[in-house]
Amino acid sequence: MPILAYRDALNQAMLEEMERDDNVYLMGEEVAEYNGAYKVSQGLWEKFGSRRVIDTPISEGGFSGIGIGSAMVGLRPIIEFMTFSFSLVAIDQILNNAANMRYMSGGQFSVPIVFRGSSGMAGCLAATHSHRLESIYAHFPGLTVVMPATAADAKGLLKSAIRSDDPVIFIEHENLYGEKGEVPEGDHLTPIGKANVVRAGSDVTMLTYSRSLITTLAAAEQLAGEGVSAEVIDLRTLRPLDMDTILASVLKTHRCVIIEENWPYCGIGAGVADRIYQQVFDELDAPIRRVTAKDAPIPYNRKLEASMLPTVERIVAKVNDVLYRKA
Amino acid sequence: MPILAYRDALNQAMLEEMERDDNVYLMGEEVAEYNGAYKVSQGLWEKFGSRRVIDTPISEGGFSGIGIGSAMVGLRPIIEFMTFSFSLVAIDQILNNAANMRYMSGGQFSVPIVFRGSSGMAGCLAATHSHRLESIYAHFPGLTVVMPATAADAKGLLKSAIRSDDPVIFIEHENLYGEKGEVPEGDHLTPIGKANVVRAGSDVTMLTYSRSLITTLAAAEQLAGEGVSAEVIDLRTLRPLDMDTILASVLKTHRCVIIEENWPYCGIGAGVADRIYQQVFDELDAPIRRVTAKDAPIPYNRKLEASMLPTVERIVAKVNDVLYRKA
Amino acid sequence: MSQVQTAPRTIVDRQKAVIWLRQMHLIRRFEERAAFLYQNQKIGGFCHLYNGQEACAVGSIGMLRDDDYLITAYRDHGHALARGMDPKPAMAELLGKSTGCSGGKGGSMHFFQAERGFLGGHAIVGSHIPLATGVAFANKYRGGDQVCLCYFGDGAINQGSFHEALNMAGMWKLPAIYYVENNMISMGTQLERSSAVLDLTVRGGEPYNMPSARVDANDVEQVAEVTQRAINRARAGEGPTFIEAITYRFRGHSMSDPQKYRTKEDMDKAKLRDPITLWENRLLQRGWIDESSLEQMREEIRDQVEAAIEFAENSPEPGPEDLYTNITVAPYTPQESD
Amino acid sequence: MSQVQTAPRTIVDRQKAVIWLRQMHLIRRFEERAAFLYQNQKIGGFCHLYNGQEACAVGSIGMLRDDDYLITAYRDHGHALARGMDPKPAMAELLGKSTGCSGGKGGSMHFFQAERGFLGGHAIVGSHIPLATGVAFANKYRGGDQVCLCYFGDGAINQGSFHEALNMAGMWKLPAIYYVENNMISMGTQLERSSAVLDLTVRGGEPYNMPSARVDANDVEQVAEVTQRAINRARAGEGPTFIEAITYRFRGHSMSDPQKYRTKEDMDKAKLRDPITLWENRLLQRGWIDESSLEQMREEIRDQVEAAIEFAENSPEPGPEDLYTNITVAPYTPQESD
Ligand SMILES: Cc1ncc(C[n+]2csc(CCOP(=O)(O)OP(=O)(O)O)c2C)c(N)n1
Ligand SMILES: Cc1ncc(C[n+]2csc(CCOP(=O)(O)OP(=O)(O)O)c2C)c(N)n1
Ligand SMILES: [Mg+2]
Ligand SMILES: [Mg+2]
Repeated sequence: MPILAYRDALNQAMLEEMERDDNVYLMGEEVAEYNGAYKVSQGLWEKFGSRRVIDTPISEGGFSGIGIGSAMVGLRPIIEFMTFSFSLVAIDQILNNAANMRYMSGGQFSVPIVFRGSSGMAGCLAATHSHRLESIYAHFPGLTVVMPATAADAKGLLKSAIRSDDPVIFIEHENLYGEKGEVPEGDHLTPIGKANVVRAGSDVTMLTYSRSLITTLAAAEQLAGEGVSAEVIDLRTLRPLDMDTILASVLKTHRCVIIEENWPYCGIGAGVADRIYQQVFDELDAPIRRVTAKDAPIPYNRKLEASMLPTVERIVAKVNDVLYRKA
Repeated sequence: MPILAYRDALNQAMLEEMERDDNVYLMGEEVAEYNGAYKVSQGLWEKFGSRRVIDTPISEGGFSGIGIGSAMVGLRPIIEFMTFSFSLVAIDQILNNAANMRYMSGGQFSVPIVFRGSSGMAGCLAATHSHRLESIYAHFPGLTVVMPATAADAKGLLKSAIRSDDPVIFIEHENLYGEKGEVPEGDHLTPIGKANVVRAGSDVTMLTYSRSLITTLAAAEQLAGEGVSAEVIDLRTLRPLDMDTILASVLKTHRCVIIEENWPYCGIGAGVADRIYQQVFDELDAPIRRVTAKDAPIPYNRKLEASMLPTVERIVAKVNDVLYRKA
Repeated sequence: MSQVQTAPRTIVDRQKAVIWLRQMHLIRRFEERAAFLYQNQKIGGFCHLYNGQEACAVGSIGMLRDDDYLITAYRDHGHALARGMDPKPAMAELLGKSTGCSGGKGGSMHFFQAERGFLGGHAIVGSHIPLATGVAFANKYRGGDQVCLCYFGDGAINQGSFHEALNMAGMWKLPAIYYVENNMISMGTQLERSSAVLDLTVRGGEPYNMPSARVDANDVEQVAEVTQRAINRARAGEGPTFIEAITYRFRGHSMSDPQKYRTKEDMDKAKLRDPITLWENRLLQRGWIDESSLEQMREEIRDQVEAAIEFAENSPEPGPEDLYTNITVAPYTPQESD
Repeated sequence: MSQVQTAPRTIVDRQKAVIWLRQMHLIRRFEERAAFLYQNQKIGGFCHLYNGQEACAVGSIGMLRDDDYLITAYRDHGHALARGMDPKPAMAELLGKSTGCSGGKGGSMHFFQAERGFLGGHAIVGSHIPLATGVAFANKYRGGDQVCLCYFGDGAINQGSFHEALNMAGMWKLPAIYYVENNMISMGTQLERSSAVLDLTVRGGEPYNMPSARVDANDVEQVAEVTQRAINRARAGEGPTFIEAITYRFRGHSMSDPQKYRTKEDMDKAKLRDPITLWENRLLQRGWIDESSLEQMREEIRDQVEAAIEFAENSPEPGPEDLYTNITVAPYTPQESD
């Protein structure tokens, strides 16, 4: 199988879907002539031209709405946010117009649109440029929220998102763009709403997504060396959540740790933990522990920023905790 | 003690604080000459004039930013959103400029501002006009999130919010504006960050806030008739959460139900439950149950809307559940 | 800004002229009855009447082709009916019935009718202006010559979305027509307290490199004429137009507005230029209609509206299971645990 | 739009003129060294250089009083230094040190200096334009005559926040000066691909009922002159002014920009009008400076910047406990459970 960077896998997904369906177009800041701020759209403008790969002014609210309007009449836009931090100026369009449209119109108008872009703490970008908004979007019925962690899923999930008839929030991670992995050629479609058991194990369930998968796998590896068998699940889709896969694992291990870069309070991990407790509280031998970003705005200083993030050490400590195990 | 409507208690709080401090001003749509869309600012324009009670164009992002800028140089604005649903077009200002400013400036600029207004499902307002955004705002460090349920707290918390040196998200409920209660005169300050044990009990802890307090108390009353002693806690401040009061109650009852109008996934109840589990998992004799809005956009039809809301029946069912009790 | 001051020419034939009068009467009557039902609490939420502004919708939508699009704000009954929506599903929507034009889920502020290219009433001020721009974008993308008409109030000009959308429309020459229905007030705020300038074509035209026009929207024919010019431009690929329609609303902002901000005298004066009366008189003068056919028209409309009410009253409410339908196209799983 | 085309009069005296030259050189040198440190990974994140635009900040801020305010976007080093920020805390901020002007928490895009009324660099495009308007609002509210200078790029005009804020400023006659530093590009997008009109005063002045001016911002004196007029207006209570400053950035958008969107020839041509050289030559012509004092100035600045680097390098990083400081004024409780 070809080895591709996450960035190139995304690019391939867009390229293939745009070749397949003339209704698919890409719009955003610097996506065309500049080939994308992070080069995710490299070559697409050259190939498809200005009709289908469209540079916009810095008007996220405006062009998100343009995307939604065009989707109401049958186009299938991919709207790139240079980073999802900038989606905050467009969030009314996403939450009211994309998420509610089908419901409010009694099913007459659907909004097949993908909002995609990078996100997260990517190295000294400070408070305004490091937002992780997945729990915000996942809160709202009407939206689908997808966060690929690997190059293969980047391609497979983006293709599925573009083919989805519903609005999809597709959140990439700036620090994953360069990560490489095997990516199936051609019509590789990763299903939306399905988590992935990345590493099987029997002692503890580790739930994670996006960049944290890498750190979680490293922690699982270290734990394996210490005789702990950790099952690592990449959630991939945050709304709707794949409760079947999650519960099957928790029923096996009876212990769970959730690892994410999201803030703790009302974050994804809180939402996921609640749903696990609701269903299998009696099966849990320990509270569900979480490794999250620290509850502070994101600082510029590199060391402080690093201290916000999940680390192998923090993850292992929580696993030890749920196993009532001394390190 | 005088009996006042929640609306008038809010009015009194603003009146008193504006009399006390010339830096306090009120700005928003229809707050002045119209006396407020919901009459919360009744009489203030007549009393304080156009310098201090300011009607704006329909530019929530713009006037939120104006408020924040003025607060950076020492004014103490109260910014009214006609409803918090409309704060979505201003949310970048709130999350980036209000919440992050002190941090990003290394403590040089603080933002003493109150964003206030009604919220929630208020009767056939449908999907765009019924947002409940408390869990969204509570997710972000830097903000304080307050939601009064009673007239006394409406006054006491709003006065505290106005005196706070930090940005406060002060969320009222349209259906509470007419609710009456005893309201202390003069300098009545309800502390931010303190929950209120509204009804003491020993069998189960019921956590709630805003309008749901009324339904929860009715459920507690019914349960009392059935021999169940429920402790009802009004959270009042959602960020920072009063964990001391919450944990003291849960350690007594060992059972907990959370009642809210928020959507379930990554909502306030999920955030609160997670924090309880983190601290006292072993003390819980049952999973924490939740009564929330249903996970759907808000429908116009009155009956469908009513079916979204916590009811005595839904609450009692959950209490029975945590008590392993047959109704 | 090119002001339309020429004496109105007859840009419609007799048949269409009468249809327009009928539409205006239908809108007026429909809403008078809706107001009554609102007062009797059969209709809930916010309900914004179009009373007084009928000529805007009728004269402009009257120039559209069947395959064109339109979109508006929450004051949307008039646009829906002018586009030919049957008053039955319209009334049923107000009553929250499953036979409503939005299945009872949208209500007064959120009417939709896909089959007529009616892209909805939208209740967040200004938020639909980018949507209109997107529809125009799609028209151009596909190489068609359909246009998209977009209505909004003078208050909506103050939302950033207006500005962002018009800039892109102007730059990309999209086939959109932006129609500010300037009734000189947003809720209780007079125009001079919401806008730095009073001539709105200064804000909507030149800055976005699009021609603009100002029209007396009590005159349905003037509305039609200026709209036709804009449509021609749009179809020819010459880009968008900004139209300021000067109008007046005869009722409060919404049903719950006591209107303390204006006097009965102002209102009475405005009503002297009621667009329906003006049009009626003109048609009488032209001999295109007479008193008896007028009486008959009014009667038919009364019956039509009563039939709509009856239909709405007798229609079923959505069932509890409808709470979860039409959220997504894909099968929907609520993210809850009950 | 009143274009300033008159031959620049000397609106500054010799002393101030030399200070301005020194400031421009300081900004240039500071950033050249910062670029070097960035390449050596001592500086992280996004770093946007002001190289080529120095006369905008220096000529305009040079006309402010000590008690006035200013605010800008992420390309903020020049404004901070022109306002008199010591290069030491500026450089320390770039290195993320606790002695930095934002305690190491803000970084290049988020410089602040409260004591000089420098309300920050702001990294969400357009988001600080309402803040500036609020500061002007506060000045008026208090009855003072301070003004607030607000800088942003040509790309920022396309954010709704610009439009909303200017409308209120124009309507309420707030003492703000809106300064678009039009370097004809936003990141890689040329002005003609982001704006429906190329004369930005058409978008920023008349629609909001404020006078506007366009100025060649390679000429520090012209900048000063037009700014002075705007300041006078604002202090007199006559309201805001919109200034379009035509400028050019000599470096990429940020440090990571390969600038494929323009040619070396364009750049070389632009550099012929380097604002520092222009000013230097004018001062030489006027006999206000000579080659030897110029050489001395450059040397002093080199030393000053090296001292700043040394200070920054030797300064401590914030400690782990600083993660939770300065989040709120009230004692802060993290909402987590570790
Ligand atoms: C973003 C937003 N802010 C506020 C409101 C509340 N609101 C609804 S209509 C309205 C006035 C709108 O006036 P205008 O645009 O002139 O339209 P008109 O009502 O006159 O038709 C306001 C303030 C809203 N729906 N959305
Ligand atoms: C809302 C938002 N969208 C996008 C960005 C990313 N971004 C940062 S600067 C920039 C270009 C701004 O250009 P301009 O306003 O002309 O200023 P200049 O960089 O030329 O000084 C972009 C797109 C951002 N920071 N904020
Ligand atoms: Mg109006
Ligand atoms: Mg620029």
